[in-house]
Amino acid sequence: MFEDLRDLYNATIIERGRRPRHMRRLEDFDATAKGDNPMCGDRVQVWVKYAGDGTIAATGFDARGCEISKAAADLMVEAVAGHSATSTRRLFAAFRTLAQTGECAECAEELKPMLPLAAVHEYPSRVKCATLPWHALIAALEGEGATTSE
Amino acid sequence: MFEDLRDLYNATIIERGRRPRHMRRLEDFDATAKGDNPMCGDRVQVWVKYAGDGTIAATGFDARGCEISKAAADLMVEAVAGHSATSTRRLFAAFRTLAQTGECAECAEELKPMLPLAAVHEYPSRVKCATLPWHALIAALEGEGATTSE
Amino acid sequence: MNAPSFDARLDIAAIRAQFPILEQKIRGKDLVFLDSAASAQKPRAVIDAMVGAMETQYANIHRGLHWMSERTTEAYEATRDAAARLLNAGDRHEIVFVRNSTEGINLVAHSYGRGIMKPGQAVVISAMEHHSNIVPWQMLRDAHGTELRVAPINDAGELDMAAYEALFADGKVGLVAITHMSNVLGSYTPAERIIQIAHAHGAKVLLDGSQAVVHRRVDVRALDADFYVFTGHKLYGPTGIGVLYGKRELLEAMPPWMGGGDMISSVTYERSTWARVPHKFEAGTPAIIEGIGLNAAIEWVEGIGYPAIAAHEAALTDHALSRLSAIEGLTVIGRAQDRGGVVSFTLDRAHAHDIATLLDRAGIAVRAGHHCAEPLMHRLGLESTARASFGIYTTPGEIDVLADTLIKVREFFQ
Amino acid sequence: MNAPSFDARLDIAAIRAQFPILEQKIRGKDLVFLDSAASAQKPRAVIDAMVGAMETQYANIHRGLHWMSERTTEAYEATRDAAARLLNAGDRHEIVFVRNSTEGINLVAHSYGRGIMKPGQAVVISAMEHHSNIVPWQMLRDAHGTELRVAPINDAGELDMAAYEALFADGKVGLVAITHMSNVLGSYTPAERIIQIAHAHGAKVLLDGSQAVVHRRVDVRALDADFYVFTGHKLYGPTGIGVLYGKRELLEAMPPWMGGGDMISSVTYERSTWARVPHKFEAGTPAIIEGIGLNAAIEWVEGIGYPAIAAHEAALTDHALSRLSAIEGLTVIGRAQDRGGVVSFTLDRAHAHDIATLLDRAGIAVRAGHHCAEPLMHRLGLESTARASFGIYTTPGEIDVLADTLIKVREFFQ
Ligand SMILES: Cc1ncc(COP(=O)(O)O)c(C=O)c1O
Ligand SMILES: Cc1ncc(COP(=O)(O)O)c(C=O)c1O
Repeated sequence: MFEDLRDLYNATIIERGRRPRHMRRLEDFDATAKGDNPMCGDRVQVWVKYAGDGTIAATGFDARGCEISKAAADLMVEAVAGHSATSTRRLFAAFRTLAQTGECAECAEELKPMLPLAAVHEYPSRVKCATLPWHALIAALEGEGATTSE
Repeated sequence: MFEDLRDLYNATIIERGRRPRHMRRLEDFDATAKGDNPMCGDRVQVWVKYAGDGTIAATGFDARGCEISKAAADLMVEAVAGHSATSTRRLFAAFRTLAQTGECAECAEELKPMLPLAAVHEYPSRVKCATLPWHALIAALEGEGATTSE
Repeated sequence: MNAPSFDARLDIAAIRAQFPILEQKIRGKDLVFLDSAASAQKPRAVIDAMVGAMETQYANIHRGLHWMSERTTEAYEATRDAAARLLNAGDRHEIVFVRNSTEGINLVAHSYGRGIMKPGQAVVISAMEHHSNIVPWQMLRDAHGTELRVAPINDAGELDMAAYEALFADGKVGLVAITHMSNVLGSYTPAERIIQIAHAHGAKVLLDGSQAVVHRRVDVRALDADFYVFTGHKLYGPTGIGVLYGKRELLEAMPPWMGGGDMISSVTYERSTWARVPHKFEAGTPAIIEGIGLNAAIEWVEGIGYPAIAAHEAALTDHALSRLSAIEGLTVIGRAQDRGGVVSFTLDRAHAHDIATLLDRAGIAVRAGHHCAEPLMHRLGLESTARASFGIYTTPGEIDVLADTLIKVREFFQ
Repeated sequence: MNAPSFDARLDIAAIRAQFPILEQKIRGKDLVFLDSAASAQKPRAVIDAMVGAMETQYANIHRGLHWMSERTTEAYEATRDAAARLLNAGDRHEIVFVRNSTEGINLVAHSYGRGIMKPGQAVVISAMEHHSNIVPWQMLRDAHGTELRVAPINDAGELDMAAYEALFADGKVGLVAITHMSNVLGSYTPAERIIQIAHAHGAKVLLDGSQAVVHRRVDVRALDADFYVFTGHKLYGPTGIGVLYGKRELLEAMPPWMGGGDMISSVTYERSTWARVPHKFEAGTPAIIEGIGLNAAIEWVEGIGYPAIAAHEAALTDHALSRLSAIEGLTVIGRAQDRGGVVSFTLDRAHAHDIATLLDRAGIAVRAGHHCAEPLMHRLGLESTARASFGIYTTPGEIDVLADTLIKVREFFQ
């Protein structure tokens, strides 16, 4: 009955949503921020450790929310490894476009693993589930303690 | 064009509204109260002097408002002369019925001079113009300083 | 599965025919609207009343001396009588129009809270309040130095009456603000006892009737409630209009909250004086068209009658509880004895949002999340639930569709 | 009598046909509705938008994951874009939905006034404010220790700019709250200069655009206004919905006012955190259907266009001024150079209420009284005036009916 929903709930999302690989608090971190989606109660916290050159060495997260937000957070961690704050922001912009439109024009290599989230654009109220961890990550990089995705 | 309005704006109302006989502040008074109609800005103040037996010896008023409210105040002064607080309240009840319905069943002698105000019941938003001075009078008798007819 | 006994007095098909929206298809499927606790659909009578007001007699009210204004004032003020009748208030002046329940509670928190309560006094809420009945009291606490106390609930989702009563021991409680029916658990609270206990300790009581008034006859005089709020849009009425009932002597003692047109008796720069209650609390042009729509909603509900409504919804709820409980991996949240037409649940291996998205694809509208009751979720040890809620127009067949579809949702996430 | 030059761009007959109410008869006479400044009539487009929302897509918004809720959220939030466009705000987050202008002003008086202003600072209003822009500042004064200063007007009914500027001399003024157009005199205020002067002295400015936005294009960025309020029902929209524009950095710095659902980011009993602007200021279920109606009203006004509206109303006003001034014993109140479609007047030997009652018998709706501006009446040495006010649908012929009837009113009271 829900076969068309496999678009959204594909194998990657289900796997990453249920058994995220990076869902852990970093003991040793340089920045952290929380993100709230006040409309539905999703919440995520992100921890970041920088390398000597200021790029992201490691990211961990804790999430309370649906499969989509957990999967998005988990894939994000891998995508941003080694990136500077600036290029992370650029990745987020591209990811947001992907989540909102399903398009990833001239898709950066790092974003390709995110393509399983493309179908979320057909579910407008779920787009924020996918972008919430990114909002929290950006808030951490900018030294803000908390953010919301309303 | 307005001939049917002579019901309301009859000779008595026009005369009493324009040249009220009792529109004056009592220099020597026992009680006073103001009445406001907040919806339209009408305002009246009433002064009362009691006789030795507690009945109303004299009443004066000052009014800011339309012909109807002035005429009603002016006629009221005559109607309540010699009355106790209780019988004044009774007169007001009867007058209110007159203003709201046009009826004055078993009409008290003192109220008959008020009959020219009967047509006000056809103009619902004007009923308060006619009752405002009475509200102020009752407030004065009860020792309240101010009232409103909303 | 129990055979539900649906009330023969209610002709649901005829009722449904009065709701134009129920004919809509969602993605080609019949709409199964199980989100009435968030906001109910509007019957034709309400829509027509609003349209009629705009097409045949509209003008601003209270200050107009012309025909349109007089007619509109009458129609709007008739709603005050209707609301007084609905709640069995003794006096139409005890009905204050507000935007929604939230504004009604904020009005009391500002005007009664800051105006009458003293710093050091306490406000009691319960562990199952909507944010609208938590945050205003927090803000009062932080601005005015009152204390905020929370009456706990038991695991069934019922108020713990012994613990509630114990909160009064030190004599500091000035006000109790408690829901009359939980929007998450469906539990009714024992309003009469709550009020008796509070009054015995000298405290006033505000009941949040946002949910209760939709399902059950409310009698503020029998309850001896000091304040009662409800919101029009959940009672099949328009958005933008709600009601605060307050005992007259309380409303009269309270300072006004918002200033402006319509709430004054006279204005000079030095000093203004206030209009009588309820106008003292109604600043500016009110929600006129919505007020007129609310009157139609109240008359419509009265026309059906609370006994029939309550019986229908009780049968629906029993049916839902029995069908949903039979689904493997599904947990119904809240097992109160006395409950209204709201059922929250969780499902193994599927987050509430994901459930809602799948149900939506099948044309079924439910709510998912914390339902504006985060502290309650915390108490329950949950992040979120899915919630199905019922209106007069809900049918047992729709509940069967829900249950059958939930079984498929569960398979999908297997 | 001048020959009015009516704008050929406006097909008034076609516009009138869009207002169902204009077909009504009052006591057998054609309705001549000259009370639009109190509240405007609603075009079919607005009525249809509200009905459409209730019949085809209604649900509570912002928190729903289902189709109806998503559609309704989109439609409601589109109004924020429309309001931002109407006012030329830079950012849709600067648009806060309120019930009406009165609530918008109260919000600023509470949140900016008590939250940001310091006791001892002053608020400047003008001598021609509506009660809604007086009383909240009085209440702020009395609760918070700010001062209230009144900028005088000249006998033509224009703001006295030298006296206004002098109010800033001691550096205490923190906020100016002034009408953009008087609802009694029709005068526009020179908003740009008002704001420049205030800003030069470090004060913020709130403009009460309740009347102005109906008649003239408003550009909050060109004006550099800090706050701007208007009310939907005067802009041909529904009751129950209005707009507060605030510069983003101000809104962000301001504490919330009402607490409840939708305005929070997270809630625990100890502490809640707030949603981003504008949601921080929008507690509880909003006026959803009314918001959707307001969007239709804004689009409808934009469709006609402010140049055509302003030209039509200017011609109507010139015509009215010339016809009314020619009536013996009639005095037009207010002679501002720059004015909108509102004309107040008095008549020898006839009180304004009596005028209104007679006009009403002839099917003509005007307002009479103090127009919620008692201090202005006092300044003018008047008790009350009668007021005719014009909308897009008003015709020169209706003004002729008014003038001809006023001559008869005068004879009646001779
Ligand atoms: C200049 C002005 N300000 C404020 C208001 C108040 O508007 P509302 O009653 O819609 O809040 C009005 C209209 O009544 C007005 O004309
Ligand atoms: C129990 C309860 N209280 C308060 C509210 C708030 O109602 P509103 O958003 O209409 O103010 C709701 C509904 O959202 C509710 O269910």
